[in-house]
Order: sequence, then C-alpha cells, then structure tokens
Amino acid sequence: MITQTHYLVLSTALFFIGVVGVMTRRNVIVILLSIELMLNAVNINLIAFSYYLKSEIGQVFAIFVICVAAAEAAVGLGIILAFYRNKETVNIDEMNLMRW
Amino acid sequence: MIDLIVIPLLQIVFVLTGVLIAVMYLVLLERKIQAWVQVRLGPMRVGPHGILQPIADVLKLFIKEDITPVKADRWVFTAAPIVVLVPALIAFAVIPFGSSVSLFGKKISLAIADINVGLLYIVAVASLGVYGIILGGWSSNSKYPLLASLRASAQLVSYEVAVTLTFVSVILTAGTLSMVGIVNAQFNNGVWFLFVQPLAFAIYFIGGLAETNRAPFDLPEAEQELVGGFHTEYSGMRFALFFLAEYTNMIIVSSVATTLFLGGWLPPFPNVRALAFLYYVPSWMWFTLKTLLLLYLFLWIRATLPRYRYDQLMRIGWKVLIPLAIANIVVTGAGKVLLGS
Amino acid sequence: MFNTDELVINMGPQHPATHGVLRVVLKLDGEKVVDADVVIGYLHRGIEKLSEHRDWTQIVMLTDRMDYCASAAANLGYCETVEKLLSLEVPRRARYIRTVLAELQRIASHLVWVGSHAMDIGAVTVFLFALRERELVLDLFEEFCGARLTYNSMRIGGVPQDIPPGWDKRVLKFCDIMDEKLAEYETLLTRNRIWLGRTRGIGVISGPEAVAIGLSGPPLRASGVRRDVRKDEPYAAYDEFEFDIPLGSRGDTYDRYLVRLEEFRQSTRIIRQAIEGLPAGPVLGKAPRLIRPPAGETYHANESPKGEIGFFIVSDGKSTSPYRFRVRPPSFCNLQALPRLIRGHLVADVIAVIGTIDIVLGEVDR
Amino acid sequence: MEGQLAFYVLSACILGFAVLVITARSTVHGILFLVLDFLFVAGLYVLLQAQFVAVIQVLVYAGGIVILYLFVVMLVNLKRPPEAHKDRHRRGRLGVALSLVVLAEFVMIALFGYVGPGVGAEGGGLSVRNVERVGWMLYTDYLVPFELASVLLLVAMIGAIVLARREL
Repeated sequence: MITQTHYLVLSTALFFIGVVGVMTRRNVIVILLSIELMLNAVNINLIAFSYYLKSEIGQVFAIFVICVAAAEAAVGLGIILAFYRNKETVNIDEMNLMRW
Repeated sequence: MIDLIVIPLLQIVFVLTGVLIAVMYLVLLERKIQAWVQVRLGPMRVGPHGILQPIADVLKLFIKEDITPVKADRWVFTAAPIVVLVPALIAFAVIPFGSSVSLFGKKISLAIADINVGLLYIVAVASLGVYGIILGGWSSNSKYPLLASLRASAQLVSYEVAVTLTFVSVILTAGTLSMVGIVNAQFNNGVWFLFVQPLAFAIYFIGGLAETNRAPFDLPEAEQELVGGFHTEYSGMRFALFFLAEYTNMIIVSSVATTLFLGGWLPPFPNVRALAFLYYVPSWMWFTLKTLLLLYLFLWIRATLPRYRYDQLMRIGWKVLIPLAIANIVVTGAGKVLLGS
Repeated sequence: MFNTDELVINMGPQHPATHGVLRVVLKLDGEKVVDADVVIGYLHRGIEKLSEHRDWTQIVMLTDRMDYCASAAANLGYCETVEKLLSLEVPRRARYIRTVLAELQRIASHLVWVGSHAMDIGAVTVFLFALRERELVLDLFEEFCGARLTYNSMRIGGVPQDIPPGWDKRVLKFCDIMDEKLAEYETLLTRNRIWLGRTRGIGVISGPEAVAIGLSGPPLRASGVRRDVRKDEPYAAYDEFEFDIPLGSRGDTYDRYLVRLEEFRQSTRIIRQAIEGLPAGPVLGKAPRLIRPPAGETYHANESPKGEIGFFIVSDGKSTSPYRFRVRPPSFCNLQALPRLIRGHLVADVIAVIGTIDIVLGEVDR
Repeated sequence: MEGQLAFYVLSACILGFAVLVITARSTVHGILFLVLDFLFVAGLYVLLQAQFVAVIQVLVYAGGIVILYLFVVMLVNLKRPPEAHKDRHRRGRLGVALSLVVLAEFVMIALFGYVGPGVGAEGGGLSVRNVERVGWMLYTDYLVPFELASVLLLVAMIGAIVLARREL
C-alpha cells in the first residue's frame, strides 16, 4: 500500500539531492539543474496531495510551478550567457562582482 | 490476461514491424518518385523494378563498418540515434489505424492505446526527438555537425510551436484530445476537419515538412551546405537509425494529419447514405490510402522545390505560421461561441 | 561560436558544393560570413608551362583540359591566337562551324551551371533536367569529333573535318528542343518564391566595382556593363550574325541567373543563323605542316561561357613551341570576386554565390 | 500490487538519476540524466492520475526547458573546466554539511509538525476527464494566477533576450 507518506519521503529525498547539488557544485549550469530537481520534488508533492485529497488543485499549482521553472531557466541561462561572454567561465566562485 | 498482455503485445509487434517495413519501402518509393519526376528510372537492379532494393540497402548498412570518431563522446554518440528513433516509434501507440477488426472471434481495436490525452502525447513524444539531433551533432565533436544540429534543433523547436497551435484549433473543433474521439467527432460532424480547418491543415503540413526536415526545409541535412548535417560523422547502422527516424517521422506526420484532418479511417463523406458502399473497403485501407497520399505530397514537394535559407525558414515559422495559427485559434473559438455549439 | 571570437570553418576542398577542389576558409560570426579566404591550386597541372614544351598543334589538346565543361571555347581561343600570330586566313565555312561549336559549348556549359547552381540551392530536379539536355549536346559533339568531354575539336587553320552528313539538321532539332526545355527550367525556377528568396539581393556587385575586380562574362553583364567579346571584338563568324547581349541591372545572383538563361536563347539564335547560312568550301586553311610562327607576341580573347578567355603567346620564331604561354582564365578572374560577394551574407549564401560565378576548377588552377 | 511495484521502480529511478545529475562530470551528461529523471517523474504523475501534468512535464520540461540548457552548454564551450579549483573538497564538505542541516530541518518538521486531518491513505478517484477538469480550474478559479503566470513568462522572455543580446 503506497500512502501519502511514501510520496513525501520521495520528494524530500529528491529535494535533498537538489540541495546537495546546489551546495557542492561550482558549475552554475549544474546548480540550475539542481534547482530544477528541487522544483520537481515540490511538484511530486503537489501531485501526490492532489491524488490523496481527490482534488485537481494540486495539479493546477504544479502547472504554475512548471511556468516558474521555465521563467527561471530562461533568465538564469541568459545571465549565464552574459556572464560567460565577459569572463569565459561558468564557475560560481568567480561570480563575485555586482557589475563590470 | 490475454486481453491485458497478449493482444497489446501482438498489436505492438504488428505495428512496429509494419512501420519498419513501411519505412523501408517509403525510401524506395521516394527514390522511385524522385526518379520519375526527374525522368529517370530509379533503382532497377535488385529484384524486378528494384523492389528488393530496401533489403539490399539494409543489408549494406548492417555490414558497414561502424565508426566512432576518436574525439567523440562515446556514450552520447551511441545514444543519439536511439534517442531519435524511439520517440518516433512510440508515437504510433496512439494512432488509430482503423476502427476495429475481428480476429478469431475477438474484436481488436486498431489503435494500440486510446488514451484521453492522445494528441498531447504525440506532441510530447515528438518534442523528445530533438534530443537525438542535438546530441548527435554535439557528440560528434566536429564543426559541421554542431552547426547543423544547432540549426536543426532551433528549427524543430520553433515549428513545434506552430504545429502545436494548430492542434489547439482542432481540439477546439473536436472537443476531445483522444485520437479516436477526434475521428468520431469528424463522423458526427459529417465532414472532414480539412474543410472545417483548412488553414490549420496548411499550417500543420508546412510545419510537418519542417519538423521532419524535408524539402524545402531540409536545412539540417543540406548536404550542399553542411555535408550531410548533424549525422555527418555517423556510419553504418547508427546512420541508418537516423535515416529510419526521419522516414518514421514522415509517416507519423502523415498519419496524424490523416487522423486530424482527413477523417482517419473514415471513407469520404462518411454520413452520406448513398455512399455507404464505401464502408465495404476496410477502414485501415482508407487510413493507409490517405496517409500514402500525404506521403506522396511530401515526396512531390521534395522533387520540385529549392531549399529555404535558415533565416527565411525562421521568419516563416515565427512571423507567418505562428501568428496565423493563433489567429486561427481565435477565429475557431469565436465561431464556436457564436454558433453556440 | 556564441562568444566574440569567430568560428573558422573550412569549406572544401572535399565539399559537395564547391564544384571541385575549391577550398574556402570562412570566418563566421554565428551564421554570418565575416571574411572568406579562397585557397586554390589543388588541381594545378602546369598547363601553361607544359605548353612551352609542346608542338603548337599539340597544345590544342591541353586547352581541352582547362575548362573541361567548355573545351571547345578554349580550343577556339587558342587556335585563333595562333592564327593571329601566323596571320593565317581561316575559311569561312570553318569559321561558321567553329561558331556553331562554340555556341553549342556555351549551351552545354550553361546547362551544367544551371543544374549545379539549382542543385546547390536544393532544386535537384533541375540538375537532372539540365543534364538530360546536355547529353544531347554531347551527342552532337561526339558525332562531330568523336569525343564527349575533351573534344580537341579544332585545328590551327580551321576544323579537323567537315560536319558529318545530317549533323546540321540534328543541331537545328536540338535548338528546338532546347528552347522548349528552357521553359521547363523557367517554370521550376524563375518565378519560384523560394528561388527568388535565395537569389535576389545575394552577392550584389555594382558595374564599376565588377569592372575594377576584373569580372567578365555573364557576371559582368548582370551588373549592367555591356561587354561581350563577341560584339566588341568579333572573332570566328560572330560579326555576321544578329544577336543581343542580355544585360542585368541589379547585379545580384538572380540577375546573373536571368542573364545566363537569356544567353541560352541567344545561343540557339546564333546557331540557327549559322547553320542556315552555312557556306560551302574547305574547312581547313593553308596552315604549314610545321608550324613556326614568326617572332612576336600576341593576345587574343574570346567569349567563353564563363567569361573572357584570353591567350597571351610569345613566339621566338625559332622553336616549334611557344616561348611563353599564358592564359587569362575567366573562372580564375571571376573567382577573386567571391570574398567580396559573400561578405556579410549567411553560410548558405556562400553556396549560392559559388554557384553563381560559375567556376571550373580545372581552369582556375590550370 | 502493480501500483506498488511501479512506485518503487519509478522512485528508485528518480532518485538514482537525480544523484547522477549532480555527480556527472560532464554537464551534458548531467542534463541527459535530468531528462531521464523528468521522464520518470512524468511516469509517477501518470500513476497519480495526473495525465495532463505528466504530458506537460514531458512537453515543457523535457522537450523545452532542458533543450534550452543543452543549447547553452553547447554554446558555452568551456576552455577550462569550471570545477578546477585548488581545494576540491573544501566546498564539497561544507556543502554536504549545509545540506544535511536542511535535511534535518525537514525531518524535524515531519516529526514535530502539525499533521492536518483529512489526508486519507486511500487515494485516487480523480475524474477521468482530467484535462477538462484542470483546464476548467485554470480558467475559472485560478484565472488571475494563470494570467499572472503568462505575464511572468513574458517578462522572463524579454529578460532573457535582453540578457543574451550581444550589445545592449
């Protein structure tokens, strides 16, 4: 029997992996990927709640989360490109200037 | 047990072999039709009028040396052709080839799966095919394939928008996302959606040409410009998989167009009593016939037209097709509201 | 490629659309061509030097190997240059036959051009249609001189033999076929939106600039400069025929296409006049058995399908081979416009531009 | 039974590929693992009777957003690997420690948090007409958030174009 708890544990684990990725990697692109993982963890939660609460509201919110993820990816990658063009690196340790 | 596993399995095997054979012969058909347009004979040597040519081709590709460039990313290089082909094949799962047939006293539906998000499923699966192209170009670690794969992916992603938007207007007209449901809606409507949504059909077909990298949008593999495109570094069976995927995609685009706009397995004028005798032709025959017609259109266009340039292609996609598709949705919606149906 | 440094792409010498072993090093900014370097010499056989060690008559065969799509034009140019050195009178019938051969050659060469140019832009069918008609020209040549590509079709002083019986009829018939088939190309290309989109405004060059850069032939005329050796300095029998020189106005790829297409019509017009007015008489002038022109030098140009092909020959009056032999090959001179024509265009246009200047690498590299 | 098996298989794949995403040496490989991960998440959604979101997950996430990542990685052909740093483990240890703090926080919430009523162990029973239901909600109850989301996307699009433009 799969209960809500199973899904919560799964999403927590996925979220944790995302956090580890953000904390340990220096490549900004990988950090963005980890953020996507975290957003997916949230989505799993929402969909699972929608399933167990027998209501589609959770799915609606999952769609909003996907929207946010799209926006985040677009802007984040735009920043990476702009940064890369100036410094030729995507290492987050070197992103230490507010402006140039 | 039989209904749950054996029959779907048989259906899958049947459809897959059918599709692969169809693809093989589509290649022959293309060569023949091109040849006839160009006042040549085409393949004539293998079998009478070259009908065994596909088998010879496959055999040749199988025994050719499989080369992986030294600087290639080995894993991605191997995965790319598979990633291209698999989405193309699994898209067939929701396409209804006919209404149903009776076999050994069992009624078997000619669609492997009739799921309630059928059309979206096709869009979603088709969007995954881009990966193989990007990865194939990138992993070859060579300039021409990289350029070509960037072009190809940009092209696919942009035309996907237009194509998906035409689906919206069809969905609005049909009121369902299920492929079977859409065909049934055309039956109830009395006319094919081609006549209800001519603009959507035109946009879909042009977009389909672009999405399958066919002329006049065959830039990603324009051999005069890029020496063969993203699969330049591929040889042997891996190259064959790319090739297979392209033709499978052509069949997908044609079958989806048949289902959405040409009434799927329905005969022409499905509701006219006087033409009821058309139902004596099996439903899958009608489907095949219509699909072949569209495929012929593909080949005909290839033999006739020159190639667009990259910027022109993008301009057509973004400045012509997408606005038209959006306008079509608005008009369809308005019509739906005004007619009160 | 996204960042500021430019992508350098090596196009050729093994590339399906460079018409041979042309190598173009392209500097790209994204898809835009910033600069182009043309690297030639992959097909260099030393024809000019080789000629200085051959008999005057043997050189005709070498001229075949320069522009192998238009051998007869080079044959004609060379033979007339030597005749000029010798001050040799060529019989009128021979001059007529030479004109017919030169114009047939122009049609054959333009057919190769229209086919490969269209194929580069993606219209494969035109290529096969064009080759189908070229086959007829090759048949005519084969009948006349026995060869289909490297004709060796002229002799110093005339042509080696008279036309075979019935050949003139067949040439006329071919002209009819050609005029008819030309309409097919026109329906496939001339008003085709994609063709227009790919050729209009691509590789534009103004008249004065074209002159400055040394263009000749159809590319020059497409820029609106009225220069055709056939009219300006008539050779063979061109002064006896009526024909027009098609001119372009914008100097882009589309104009060059139109100019060449019109040249097809003018060529059949000239051929018809020549065949109908073919005079009787000998076909070989009184050339000495051992040709040893008096000391001196001369330059003689004629209008090959690609442009102005000129021969500069120095004779020392003693030996049986030229002292100095130098060719002004139209492909070579036209090719130097390539970087100028493609700068600022996209990669795909490079193909169109290479096609439009109509080069044959055998002639560029010699 | 089948549902249980499917859940465990899918979860294992999701977590496994997630680990591969953050450990992959090559960014492109990481992105590919992410795509696979998303496909399995989509499978999980199907299991939870959310077909529409599952398809959107594949279409938008796998077919759109991740392509964007791939594009950028291909454009950013790195001259030196970004991870090259003197002390390779310095940040790694600190990072794992910080992440463990976050995990601990979650566990605390789970242990001491308020568990609301009404979440039954028995799930399912969602409408078969999933797409219609979700669409209906989006266009009625959640119309304003929906429109805001579209504005957000528009802003993001303009922002991305402005950022990625070569000369401002």
